Amino acid sequence: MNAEAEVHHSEHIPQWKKDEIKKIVDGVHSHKVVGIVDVRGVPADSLQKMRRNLLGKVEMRMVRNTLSTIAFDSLPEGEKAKELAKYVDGQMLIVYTNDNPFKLYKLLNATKSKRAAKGGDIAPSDIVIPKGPTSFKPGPLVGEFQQVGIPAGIEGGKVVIKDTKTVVKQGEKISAKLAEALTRLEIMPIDVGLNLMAAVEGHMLYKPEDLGMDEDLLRDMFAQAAAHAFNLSIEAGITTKDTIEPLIQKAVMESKALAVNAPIFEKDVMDLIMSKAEMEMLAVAKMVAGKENALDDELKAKVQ
Amino acid sequence: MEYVYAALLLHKAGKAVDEAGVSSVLKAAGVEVNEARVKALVAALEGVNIDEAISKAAFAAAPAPAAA
Amino acid sequence: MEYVYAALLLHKAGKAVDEAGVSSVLKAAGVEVNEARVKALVAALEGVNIDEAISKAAFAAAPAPAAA
Amino acid sequence: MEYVYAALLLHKAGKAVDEAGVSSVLKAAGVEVNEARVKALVAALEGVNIDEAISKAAFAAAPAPAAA
Amino acid sequence: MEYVYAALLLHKAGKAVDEAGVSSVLKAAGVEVNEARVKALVAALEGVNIDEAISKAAFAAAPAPAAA
Amino acid sequence: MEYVYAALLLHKAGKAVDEAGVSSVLKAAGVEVNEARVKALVAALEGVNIDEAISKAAFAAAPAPAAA
Amino acid sequence: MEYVYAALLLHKAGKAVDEAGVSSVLKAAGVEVNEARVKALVAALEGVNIDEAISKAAFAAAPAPAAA
Repeated sequence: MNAEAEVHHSEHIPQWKKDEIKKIVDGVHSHKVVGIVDVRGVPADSLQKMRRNLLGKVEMRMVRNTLSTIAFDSLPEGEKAKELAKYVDGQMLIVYTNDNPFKLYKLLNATKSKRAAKGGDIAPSDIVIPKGPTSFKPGPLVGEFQQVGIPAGIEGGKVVIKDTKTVVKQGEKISAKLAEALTRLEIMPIDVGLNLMAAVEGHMLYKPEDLGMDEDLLRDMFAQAAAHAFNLSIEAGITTKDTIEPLIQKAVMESKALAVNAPIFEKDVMDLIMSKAEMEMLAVAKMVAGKENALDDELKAKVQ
Repeated sequence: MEYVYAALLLHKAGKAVDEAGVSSVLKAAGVEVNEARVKALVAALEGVNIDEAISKAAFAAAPAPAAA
Repeated sequence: MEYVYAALLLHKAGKAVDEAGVSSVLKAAGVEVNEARVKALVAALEGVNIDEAISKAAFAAAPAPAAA
Repeated sequence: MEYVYAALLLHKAGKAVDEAGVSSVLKAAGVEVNEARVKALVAALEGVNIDEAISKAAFAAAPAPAAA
Repeated sequence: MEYVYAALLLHKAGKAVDEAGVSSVLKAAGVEVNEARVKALVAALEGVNIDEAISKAAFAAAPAPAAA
Repeated sequence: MEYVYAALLLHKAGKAVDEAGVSSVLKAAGVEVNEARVKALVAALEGVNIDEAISKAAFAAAPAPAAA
Repeated sequence: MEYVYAALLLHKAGKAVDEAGVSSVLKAAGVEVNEARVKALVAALEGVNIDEAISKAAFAAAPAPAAA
């Protein structure tokens, strides 16, 4: 309705644009989640493929930025998706889904791949050239590498990188010459894919940094939590089906340790006690093995 | 870590580890629930096999056969 | 183990690990609470430094032979 | 841990590890017996082959990386 | 091992490991008490730091590969 | 451990490891002998193949497993 | 190895490891004493930190099956 109001104030907007705007507003209202995706650098055919792959899970709509902005702006005050207008920029599209924003982020992330850099690309992270050999034969390449700051040299008839070096920092522009060198080195620094810039679900706006949960880290945390519970159970003697056997084993080990270390002469541990004594004796014998006549021949043979 | 404990509790109890469950367990423990974190946890669990994760480390402390 | 997770959750949340707390956390998880188990848990944890206990290797008696 | 030792002691002595037995051993040691813990112990031992568990202790020396 | 179990039970319960204590624990477990063994046990533990002793590698070392 | 060394000494010297022998070796070392421990030692060694037990210590020379 | 056993016996008993001590312990065990060896051993042990030597090696290795 607000869209209509907006449209009403903009008499010069042709009907097809009004329809587009209404579609966006309807899309926002008919899905749990709406997001803005940056598709810069994604070739049209790849985009088509991604759209097909996401069919049924994520709906992707390519809309003119101006119309997107008008549509988001037209949303009523207090509607969180209104804020998405701020993220409309560059080559973008709108995505809708009924999954949650985390799932959306994961799905979109899965579309990403790496490509070679072109002059003018912005480094998405520090680009580091690792030290080591290359497959190139000596030639003008060495000079070209050096020109863009790559510490190249020649060793054993091959071009080598003499030191690990960061050639571009995150956020810096990659020059055409450097891009060429990186391509030769088969370094593909540029992310291609659907970059979620922001997503709104209900009253919450999520940015990518809110959405990226590291699954490995989560696995570690679960392992840690389980270890905590286990350790606490054993320390506090909490007897459950899960812990009773380890508790028995702990008790038995403690008993044996006490019997051996005290020592307490119990049949179960006599062999351990005797071998412990023997080991101690051998250890001491070893200390004096080099001294003239300190040990008999049998013992000397054992410790040398 | 509270969120992970809550998830493990639900999991061990044979319940679904969903937003409602995690939130209500946390609330019962007096934790002020951060909805985004709950959502993030539940979403991330789609790709995590909890039993596998805990079997890796948790009971490594125990004698292997006993823990089995 | 649910009971232990409930205790850990309360502890991490800075709450007392008492019968009422453990019970309400378990209930929130949909667990049918066994009062005797709750009592046993709380009793076992009495006087235990939980932070210390959770980080202790469960089988201290085990290896470290070289260090011995 | 005293509860576990009481159970082991009874078992070694060839007695049944039941609530009455555990309680009386603990009492003899001057321990104020917590009934819930005794119950939990006996319940946890149901179906457990204690001799087998004991024999596994020999190999229980594996270090606890997770706990570390 | 009953005697050692009895000693550790007392120790874990925070009680002194003396002849009277060990004897009464053993009796409560239905063990026919051998006084000389009780005396030997108590004598062996004199001056021993039990907590330290039990946390030391018990088995003159579980062989690494077997434990793996 | 002095009791164990006394036993090992007697054994190596080809003497019987009995109460009289252990006591007199200990006395010669100036040790105040505890009869109960001597009895316990001799009793515990009954049926134990000492040569076999100490031959296991041969591995001691190699500190490899300890480092593991 | 009787000589080293005797030395360790004295050391563990908290006595000085000197010629008189080693000789009398050996004699009590029925060993015919070689005085030169006693002298050599006592001299060799001078400056050796026996406790350190023992603690390094004590748990270096152990019989897997024995522990079972």
